[in-house]
Amino acid sequence: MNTFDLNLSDDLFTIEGCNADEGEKLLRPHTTFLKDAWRRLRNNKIAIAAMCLLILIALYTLFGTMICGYDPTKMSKEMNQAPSLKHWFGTDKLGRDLFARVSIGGRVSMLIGVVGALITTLFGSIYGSVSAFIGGKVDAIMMRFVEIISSIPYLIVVIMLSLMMNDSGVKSILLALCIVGWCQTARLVRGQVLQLVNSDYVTAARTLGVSNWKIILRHMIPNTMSVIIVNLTFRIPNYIFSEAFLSYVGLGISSPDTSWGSLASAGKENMFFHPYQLFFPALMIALTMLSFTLFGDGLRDALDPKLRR
Amino acid sequence: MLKYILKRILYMFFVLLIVTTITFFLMHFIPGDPLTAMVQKLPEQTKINYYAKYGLDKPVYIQYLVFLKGIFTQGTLGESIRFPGRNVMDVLQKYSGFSSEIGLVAVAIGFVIGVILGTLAALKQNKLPDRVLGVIAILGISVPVYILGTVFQYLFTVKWPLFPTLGWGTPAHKVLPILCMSFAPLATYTRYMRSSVLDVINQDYITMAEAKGLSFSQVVRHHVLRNSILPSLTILGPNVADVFTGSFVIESIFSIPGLGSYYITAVNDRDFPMIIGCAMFYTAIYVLSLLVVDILYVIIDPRIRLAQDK
Amino acid sequence: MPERDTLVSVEHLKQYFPVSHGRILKAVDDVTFSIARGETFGLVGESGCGKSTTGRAILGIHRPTWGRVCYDGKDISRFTRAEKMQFHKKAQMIFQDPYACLDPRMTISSIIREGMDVHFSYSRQEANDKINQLLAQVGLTEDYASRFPHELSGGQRQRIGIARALAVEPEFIVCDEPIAALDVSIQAQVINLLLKVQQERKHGYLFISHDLSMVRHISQHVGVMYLGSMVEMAPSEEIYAHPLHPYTKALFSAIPTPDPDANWASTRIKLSGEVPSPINTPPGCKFCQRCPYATAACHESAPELRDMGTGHEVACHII
Amino acid sequence: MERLLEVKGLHVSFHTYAGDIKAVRGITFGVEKGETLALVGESGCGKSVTAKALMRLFDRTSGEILPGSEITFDGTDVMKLTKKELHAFRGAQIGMIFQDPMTSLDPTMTIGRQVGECLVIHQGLSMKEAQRQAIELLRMVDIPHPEERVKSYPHQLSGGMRQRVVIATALACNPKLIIADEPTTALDVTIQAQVLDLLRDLKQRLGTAIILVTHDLGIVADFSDRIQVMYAGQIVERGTTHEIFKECMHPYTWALLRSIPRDSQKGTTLYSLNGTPPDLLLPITGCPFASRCEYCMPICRQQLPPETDLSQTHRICCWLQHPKAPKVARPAELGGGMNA
Repeated sequence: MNTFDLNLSDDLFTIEGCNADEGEKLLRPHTTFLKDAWRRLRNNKIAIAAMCLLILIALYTLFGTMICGYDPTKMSKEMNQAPSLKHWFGTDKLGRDLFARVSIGGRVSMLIGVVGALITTLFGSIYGSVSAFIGGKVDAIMMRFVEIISSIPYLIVVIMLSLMMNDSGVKSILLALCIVGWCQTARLVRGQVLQLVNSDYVTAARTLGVSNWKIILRHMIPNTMSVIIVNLTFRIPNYIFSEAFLSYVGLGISSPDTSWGSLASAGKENMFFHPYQLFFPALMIALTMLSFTLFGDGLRDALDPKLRR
Repeated sequence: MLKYILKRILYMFFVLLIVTTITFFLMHFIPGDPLTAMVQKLPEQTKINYYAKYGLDKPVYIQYLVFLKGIFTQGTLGESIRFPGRNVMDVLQKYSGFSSEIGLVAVAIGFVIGVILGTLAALKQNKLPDRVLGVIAILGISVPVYILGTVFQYLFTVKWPLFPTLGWGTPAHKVLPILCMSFAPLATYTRYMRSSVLDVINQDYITMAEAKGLSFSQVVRHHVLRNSILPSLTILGPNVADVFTGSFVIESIFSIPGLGSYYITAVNDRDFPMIIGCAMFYTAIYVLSLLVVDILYVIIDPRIRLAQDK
Repeated sequence: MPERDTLVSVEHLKQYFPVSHGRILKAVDDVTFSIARGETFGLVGESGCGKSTTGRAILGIHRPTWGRVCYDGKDISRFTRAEKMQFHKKAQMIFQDPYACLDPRMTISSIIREGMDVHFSYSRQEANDKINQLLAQVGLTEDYASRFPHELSGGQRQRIGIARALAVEPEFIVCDEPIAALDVSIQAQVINLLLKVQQERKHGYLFISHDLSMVRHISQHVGVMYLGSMVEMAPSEEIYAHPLHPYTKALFSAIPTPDPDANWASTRIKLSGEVPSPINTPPGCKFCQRCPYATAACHESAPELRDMGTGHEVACHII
Repeated sequence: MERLLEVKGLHVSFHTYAGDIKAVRGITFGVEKGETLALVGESGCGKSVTAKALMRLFDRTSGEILPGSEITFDGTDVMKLTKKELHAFRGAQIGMIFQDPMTSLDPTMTIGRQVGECLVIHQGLSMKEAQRQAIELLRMVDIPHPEERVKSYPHQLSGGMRQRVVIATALACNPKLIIADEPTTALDVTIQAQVLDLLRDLKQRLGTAIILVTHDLGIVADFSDRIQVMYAGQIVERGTTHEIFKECMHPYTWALLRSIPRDSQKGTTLYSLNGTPPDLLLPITGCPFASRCEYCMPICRQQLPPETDLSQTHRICCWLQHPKAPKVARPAELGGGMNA
């Protein structure tokens, strides 16, 4: 069925051939890796909302006292007042303004969360990459050690350690949390580094004669960075939770410092009569953990090279 | 298979020993000791006799040897200093039953429901149920268990008196505490199960099963569930520890005579034998659950089972 | 073969890997061969025969369990630091998987520069010119320099891998299955590029592949490996014209010929059974269970490589 | 011969956030009973998508068979099957073999149960009875001592063995058509030859039609009766095996055949088709191969060439067949000769 349209003009049929690089022209727009990840993070609405919430909470903890003008430690006669225009979050049993107290409490909790996560992630990453990079017996021993430590219930040890410090200041709580918290990160980073050590582009760098240090700086760190950052965002809420738990059990921050956990535990006593004393610190803890988890999810999807189209 | 289990049990005792050693030595570095809280006023001489009675005056490692001898010979963990005459082992036996009951039931409920909800969320990906379950899961992780406890207590015992506020005994007492404690594991498993089901469902053998003519529910039952449950099993062990730490607080909120509240009071009173006893109990439960998870893993995944026999 | 100017010589190379329960995986089991300067040596065999492990042992990526590798007559494991640096400049490698051989987080130009910065001290401008020249040589335009690997196709990435190796002006390149992961038309592009570059720079190749027709096209000398041992070695025309070892015959007859009239199925030598596991291999010739001509001798002692005259070596008792 | 499968105007596109990837752009073909049809083309040409579309395996993926596509198999209209009918159809009427034997078997299930599963669902056998039949199936695909193999797990078998198990699974319910999606690409040369022999032998014995999807022209040469060459989602040339190998007229088919090294070309530069296949995200005007074709004419870039017949079975989509187009000789190494 040669159904050709015969009245096509002749010049349409002069062979031109094709130039080689026309086929080679790059079709996709040029994006660097970070720009690509940021673009994907940006159009993930939930992650951006979580990030804004986080920034809001951070601002609140830093400037909360200035906004409401109350001194968090100044006692006053207006004890146990419900939230009102005067005291937005109400007052506690000593008449101190709760809005200010939750704000400075937030500072402590966020500090412990962020610093704790940073220290353990840093130490865990170094431990994991060293163990993977050396390999062989050393790697087996280091991993055996991690296995034993991580088979001890995490909070039992934290309770023991915080008892040992006994002055239950921010520093001692942090130390207690960090001594045990790095095992999970170490295992994660070790797996990632092991994959890299055997990858082709690291072997290629070795055959090119690139020194070990340069390989670590140029290849290892950038490629494990995304795993470390995502893990970091999931560790922070974990620490805030642990600190709050310790304070709730009476081992955490003791006065004059305060944290969301100790505020919540103070609010627990007369929870039936003044529920707001417990509600606001609990709300802050939940919101912070919520936003960190959501932001962590968004970050993981954005940085995951597999999802890149 | 048996050889593998024996090896794991030996490993379990090894870990238990290490924990008790660490706890024991940690205890003795804590400034202050049980007597300061209690006996400021007593004359000097009674203090010395008191120390001698509990062997606290001897150097630490000797106390440790005495302690070990106590465990292996008479199977006692020494006497509680805070409440003289009360043997740690009796306390453990009597009260650990309650703690482990609500703890393990909470984990079981959390795991089973979490697996089901996670699979549902994955199969209805990005549709309404997936979104709703996603929110519940996030809330489950974010809201700390003790806050949940107080809120539930307020709602379901004071506002709508469905359950008794405090105490223990009737099954009705158990509902609220178990509900609170199972909410966090439920959330964790929903998220884990959802991501592992999403991985498994894109595998070639699932497309192969569909090409064989299996209906979607058959594909899920025969192939998806078994393969996607494996990763969730691995976090069952550590999750048990998290749930039990939650029980400390829940027991104090609902005043359940479990080991948790005992443990907290012992810690505050620096009651060494009691603290060590409780710590050992919780570590035993935790390491036992790790063992159970390993055995389940070997049963479900033939690759590991056969690797052991070879 | 003294008359050939040997560049790389592998002597009794053994590469054993411990496997669980104390058993040993004999990936490479007593392999000896040599590659002349500027020559392409084809190494063929099915998966699991140890050809990739041999290639990596030559570059010193693994430390051999036994035997040695000599480059320019000197044992590479006894190189001094300076000699090691020189070796890293002279001997390079091209990889099989185009999606894993380039660092996803580095731009194309920094990938190519990495080798140059180690061995040469070019100024920024000199380096950029060199990079553009290399890109042109592998058939890519200059605007690829600022791109990332994930923006390129498989064939383009493989060409960047080649440019990276050429950047340090090597004498010898190990190509580990460079075309296995590519489409037919793209394979031809990469092979033509390798041939063109070889004519220009006169460097040698160890071309590892299971694609027998492509190996025939590119190599002057071919070695056939089975389960870690070299079973036959000869100049390329000689071995393809009349293979001697039963396994080589079966292997060559299994190549599907793209010609419907050749009724390939009937003339093929049908091999029964499967490749046995390389873990604690039985004594004697490794091919004896599947060899149609196996005799008692084959089951007892492993045959040595014997020269049949015209440089055609075979490891078989019955030939 | 009696027509088994009829496909008319098949369009399949994948909805991604970056837009719609039009993987298959309107193809029409048919398969006779007991015939072997080969779909040949490079990666991304839509041959696997076509194979999966025949069984509507896109429910869970982002793929969609656009309305207007017609697939009729042995009288039943596949597009109109309800979910339940579709499940009864798959596996019983059409069996499928996948590319990578390492991942197409469930790692936690014994071989016997996986092979027998099909029998349990379609023929209502008890699992015990199905396992017994599975042993016969495994023997049919030359697996040594099948009685033990039935109880073993996939990770205990080699690649070749596993592919035989996959073939046994596909043949379990004695389907009329087997779709083999690159069945031997992941296998070594000698194992590949064994598996092809097995498929050829089963084809004769059971009389099942086979659709072989592959990129390797060598395999297709003496295995298939008819060949269809695909490029960018369309069939550019189709004909009997002899016509495609000896009398092909489409420049892309020439390029594929010339890329295979022949003994005579030792050491010379191989013919290589430069450029990369078009991005299926973007709409394609004119002939998709225009950007890489040596004989490209202005008309090729403007309009899609209609399909013309070179013989009863040999058809081609190329403007070179237009009476006004210059006569182009087939490349020397393919045996020269002018177009009809």
